[in-house]
Amino acid sequence: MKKLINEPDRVVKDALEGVAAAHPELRVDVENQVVYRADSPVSGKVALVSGGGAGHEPLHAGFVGPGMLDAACPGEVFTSPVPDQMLAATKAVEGGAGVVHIVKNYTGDVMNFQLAAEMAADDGAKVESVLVNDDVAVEDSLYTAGRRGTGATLCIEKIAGALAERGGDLGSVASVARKVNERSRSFGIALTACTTPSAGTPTFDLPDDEIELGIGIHGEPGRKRVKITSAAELTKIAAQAIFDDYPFDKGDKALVMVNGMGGTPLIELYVVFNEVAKILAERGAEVERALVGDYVTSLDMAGCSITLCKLDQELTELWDAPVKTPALRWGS
Amino acid sequence: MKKLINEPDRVVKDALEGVAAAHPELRVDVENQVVYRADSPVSGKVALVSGGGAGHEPLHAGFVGPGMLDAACPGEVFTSPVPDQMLAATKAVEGGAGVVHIVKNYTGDVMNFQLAAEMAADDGAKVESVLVNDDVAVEDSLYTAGRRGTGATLCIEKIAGALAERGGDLGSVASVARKVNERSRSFGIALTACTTPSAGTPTFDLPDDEIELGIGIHGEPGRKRVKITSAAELTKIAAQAIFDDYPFDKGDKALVMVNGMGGTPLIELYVVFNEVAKILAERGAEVERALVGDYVTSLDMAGCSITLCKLDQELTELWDAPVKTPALRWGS
Amino acid sequence: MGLIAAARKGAIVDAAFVREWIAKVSQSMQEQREYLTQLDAAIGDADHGVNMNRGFSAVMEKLGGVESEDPGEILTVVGSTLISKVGGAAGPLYGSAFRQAGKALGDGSELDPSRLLVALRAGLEAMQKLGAAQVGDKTIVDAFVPALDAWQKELDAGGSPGSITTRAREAAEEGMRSTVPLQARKGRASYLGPRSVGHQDPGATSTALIFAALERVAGSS
Amino acid sequence: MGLIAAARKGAIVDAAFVREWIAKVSQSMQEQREYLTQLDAAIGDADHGVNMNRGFSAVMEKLGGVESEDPGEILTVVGSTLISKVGGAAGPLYGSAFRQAGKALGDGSELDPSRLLVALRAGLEAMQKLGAAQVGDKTIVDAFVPALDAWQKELDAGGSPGSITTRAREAAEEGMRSTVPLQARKGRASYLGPRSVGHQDPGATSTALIFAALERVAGSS
Ligand SMILES: Nc1ncnc2c1ncn2[C@@H]1O[C@H](COP(=O)(O)OP(=O)(O)O)[C@@H](O)[C@H]1O
Ligand SMILES: Nc1ncnc2c1ncn2[C@@H]1O[C@H](COP(=O)(O)OP(=O)(O)O)[C@@H](O)[C@H]1O
Ligand SMILES: [Mg+2]
Ligand SMILES: [Mg+2]
Ligand SMILES: [Mg+2]
Ligand SMILES: [Mg+2]
Repeated sequence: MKKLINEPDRVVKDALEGVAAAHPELRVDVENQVVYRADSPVSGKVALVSGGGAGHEPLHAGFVGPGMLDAACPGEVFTSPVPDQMLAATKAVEGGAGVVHIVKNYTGDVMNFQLAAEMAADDGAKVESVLVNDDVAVEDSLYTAGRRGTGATLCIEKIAGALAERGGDLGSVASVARKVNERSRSFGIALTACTTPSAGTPTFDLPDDEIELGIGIHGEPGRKRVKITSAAELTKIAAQAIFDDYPFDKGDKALVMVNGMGGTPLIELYVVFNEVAKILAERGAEVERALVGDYVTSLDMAGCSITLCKLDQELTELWDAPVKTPALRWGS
Repeated sequence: MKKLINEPDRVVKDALEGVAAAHPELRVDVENQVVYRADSPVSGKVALVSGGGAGHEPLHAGFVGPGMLDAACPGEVFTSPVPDQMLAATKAVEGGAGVVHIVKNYTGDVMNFQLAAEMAADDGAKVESVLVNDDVAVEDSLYTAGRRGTGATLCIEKIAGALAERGGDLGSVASVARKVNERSRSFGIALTACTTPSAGTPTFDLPDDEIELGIGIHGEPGRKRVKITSAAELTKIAAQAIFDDYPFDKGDKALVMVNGMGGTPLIELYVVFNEVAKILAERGAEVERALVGDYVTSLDMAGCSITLCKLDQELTELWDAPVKTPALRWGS
Repeated sequence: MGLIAAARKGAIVDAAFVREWIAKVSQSMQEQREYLTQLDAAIGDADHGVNMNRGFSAVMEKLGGVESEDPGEILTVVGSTLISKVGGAAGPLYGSAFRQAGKALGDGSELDPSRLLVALRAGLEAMQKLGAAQVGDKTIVDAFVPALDAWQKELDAGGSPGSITTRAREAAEEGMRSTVPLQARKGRASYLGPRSVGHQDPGATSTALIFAALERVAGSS
Repeated sequence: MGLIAAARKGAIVDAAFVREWIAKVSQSMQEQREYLTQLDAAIGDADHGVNMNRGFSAVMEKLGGVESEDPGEILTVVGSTLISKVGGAAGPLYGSAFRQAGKALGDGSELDPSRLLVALRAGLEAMQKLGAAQVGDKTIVDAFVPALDAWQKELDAGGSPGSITTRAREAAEEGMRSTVPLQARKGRASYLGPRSVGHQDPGATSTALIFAALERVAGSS
């Protein structure tokens, strides 16, 4: 394993110190692993708290700031944070209008956020939890833990964050978040596994000519292993998996996110974006907004995920609203 | 080789089509491989044109837009563009105030830009060429092609672009660009080689426990091969190489850029940033501005480069000025 | 003092016993860190060993500063420390189990195998309430449930504390092995669908280690 | 019609000859694409073969649409096409060389080895003016210069066009091999410093291929 780190057990804290040094507009509690926007709590504003295992950077800490999250709680690499973190964050950002927890649907995240929400409620905080589960690679059934939360997390944090910044109340912020989740679908492809600092070896073996379809963001293998083929073919497979569950047709306006898993160069992501745009055009749907880059990653995994969110006027306006975070910034 | 592409020979054009589909605020001439800001030529404004081999994305196309470049000319992967591209770009963006060519110091780039500048001059265009050569890993001497242009390119394009946007004339835009170059130094480290689509195999072999110090951005090996060590040690080596040539001491204000080469996850870049911040603090220098992420890349190479630019009030103001490009955006 | 010895003077489990048990668990989580992580790499995200080891190291540190002579209080501290330090799925699950077990013990410095069983049942219940897993879902539960059933059976048969914990450990290991052919329905492994078949569940494995540690304490004297 | 045949009726090099030469160069760049790229991978950026092949394929396409019977005009087209299509260092260097050589030939549909030599010298000069490389810098120049010197020598010795181009090719290959022990002072390879020693220069190698192609045309009839 070759990584730019000191000790595996220090990675998250060292990185958080780096975040603190690079971003004076954030307040970082390195010890408890919570990243706050410096001006929190913002009184009268609904606060957004998210969190999850580290290794998905810039998610979530890179999305803390005006117009998006009030606090992010990174756990150890690929390990959900502990309730103490979310409890501390919830108390610290509570501005009197309540707190929304944005929780990616993983057993660990769900349970740790649940315990935190219970404790916070005991302390009298108003908490609404929003579950993100956009990954169509997992069938949502009795036989799985349900769909995973992946790329849509960014869309939800951005759009709900915008509404909160505009003064939306707890109920409406939570419901616009759920609305984005309902209108978003993702599918991921891995060309390689990734290597966690503590494990030190790739999370799975993948022959030189094979790839994993339907991967998550924790280095877990996907649903199916196939021979590598062209970007056009792979994009067709991903898009079809999305359309089978949630079609985009004539007149539909899509927020298209082609997200790198961490080890894939940007030039390839644009090649994939081009294929997505062609496929949507064939169906008469439009690329209304676009995001191309590494946003919800899986350490050094090579590959990408495609997220399609069906926009309406409300969502488009909130997407376009100003945001000022380390990883997403416009309009300010 | 596993890549998200169609055919190796199509990568650049496919990606450019993706850029066109994702960024309506840009105008893309896919055939001639030139990316323009949609509103160019901006009359009365000094225009900035840069270019170089592809494979360094978001450099340069990702930096086209208000406050930065007017046009970018990507060549084939790791191959300098041809004079025809820069000539076409120069003519198309010329707004009556002259054009600045920002040229990274590589034999190919220099010669192709030179031929283009000569042809443009024959057609009566006022062209000023600015050479970027910030890489301290190369001794600038009779025995080399001179220092390479790497991370400082971004700083130069941002700061000179800001001055041009403010109405600076040809001479002052070119000279602020040269000033940034004189005050910037970079050093790169590779944990792995990269694989070009056309070659299909890594540009060099690197054992599992060794890294390359002083690499460029074209997959060429560095000056020295050593065993991998901690991020703290590696950062010391890189910083020392910079300080030996251009010290940062008490009171100096630095723009610190920790740049990923493409295959290294963001969490590691923040670990490295933390080490740079500590080293500067020890010397009494300050982190005045920070940039952490993949900006001047080398395809899927794992590793990073550190760029330090010594800011003064003029440069800081121009750095903070609004910029609106796909890869760098703030204040608008 | 081991359970056997305790048994002679009325099968008393005391604070020292619980501390010894947890110390042995912590030790074996450290020894099996890589193994558990490798199991998790196959069908999860390669961190279970790291998580368990981080958690129980924190527990040992914490217990060092706890004076209590009350076994129940000690187990409660173990549980809340796991909740606060482990994260992931295993943290809240094991954490709630130990905490609830501790609470169920109530106070009093001594207890016997039957009261300890009642406490562990309460812990299992808390875990299932939180995680909603049933036997056959390829989780911790697949080792935990049979272990307690075997415990009950040997207890009813009048077995010694030593034999009780041996049966429990055997049943836990059998339950652990029984997860190999199963398709996961809970946790990360469930994302793999049929591809989760053929791999042993990491959590069921760590549970077997916990009962093995208990047997070693009970066996010693 | 080959140079030998041409030689018989007064050593005439015509448009057909130049087209044949360039066609053979293009063919060998295609055949040696991987080889040149591998050489460039060792001390450069692994694209020289790709660049040269892309350039000469474009040249062949371009020449297909050029009627001219004027060898000089053809070489000029070759040069400007390379400049427009290759990029990198090799593009402007080879491009300027061929273009200048073409211009130096001036018009007229026929020429002999001595006039061709004068043209190639003009091309070499243009290349050195642009790239400022001297013999020993581990570049194209290390093969180009000795090739023309050998050409001159054999010409003075009254050698036949066939023997002239053979000597030139031999000298180019010798120059190519001579780059192996050199430390690069120009181009990308110079960044490696001492580490560039022990590798054959890709550009010197492609130059040797160009002279080899010339020999094959001159040798045929
Ligand atoms: N709902 C659940 N109920 C009981 N045990 C579970 C449940 N979900 C997961 N587990 C157990 O957790 C183990 C994984 O723990 P760990 O790797 O530490 O957490 P994570 O899966 O979050 O990385 C699995 O092997 C499984 O035994
Ligand atoms: N200044 C120069 N003069 C002559 N030849 C040069 C010079 N610089 C580089 N070269 C030649 O160019 C070759 C590399 O060409 P190529 O790989 O196509 O371009 P690039 O180096 O831009 O990738 C080198 O092997 C060398 O022979
Ligand atoms: Mg985990
Ligand atoms: Mg090149
Ligand atoms: Mg796990
Ligand atoms: Mg090259």
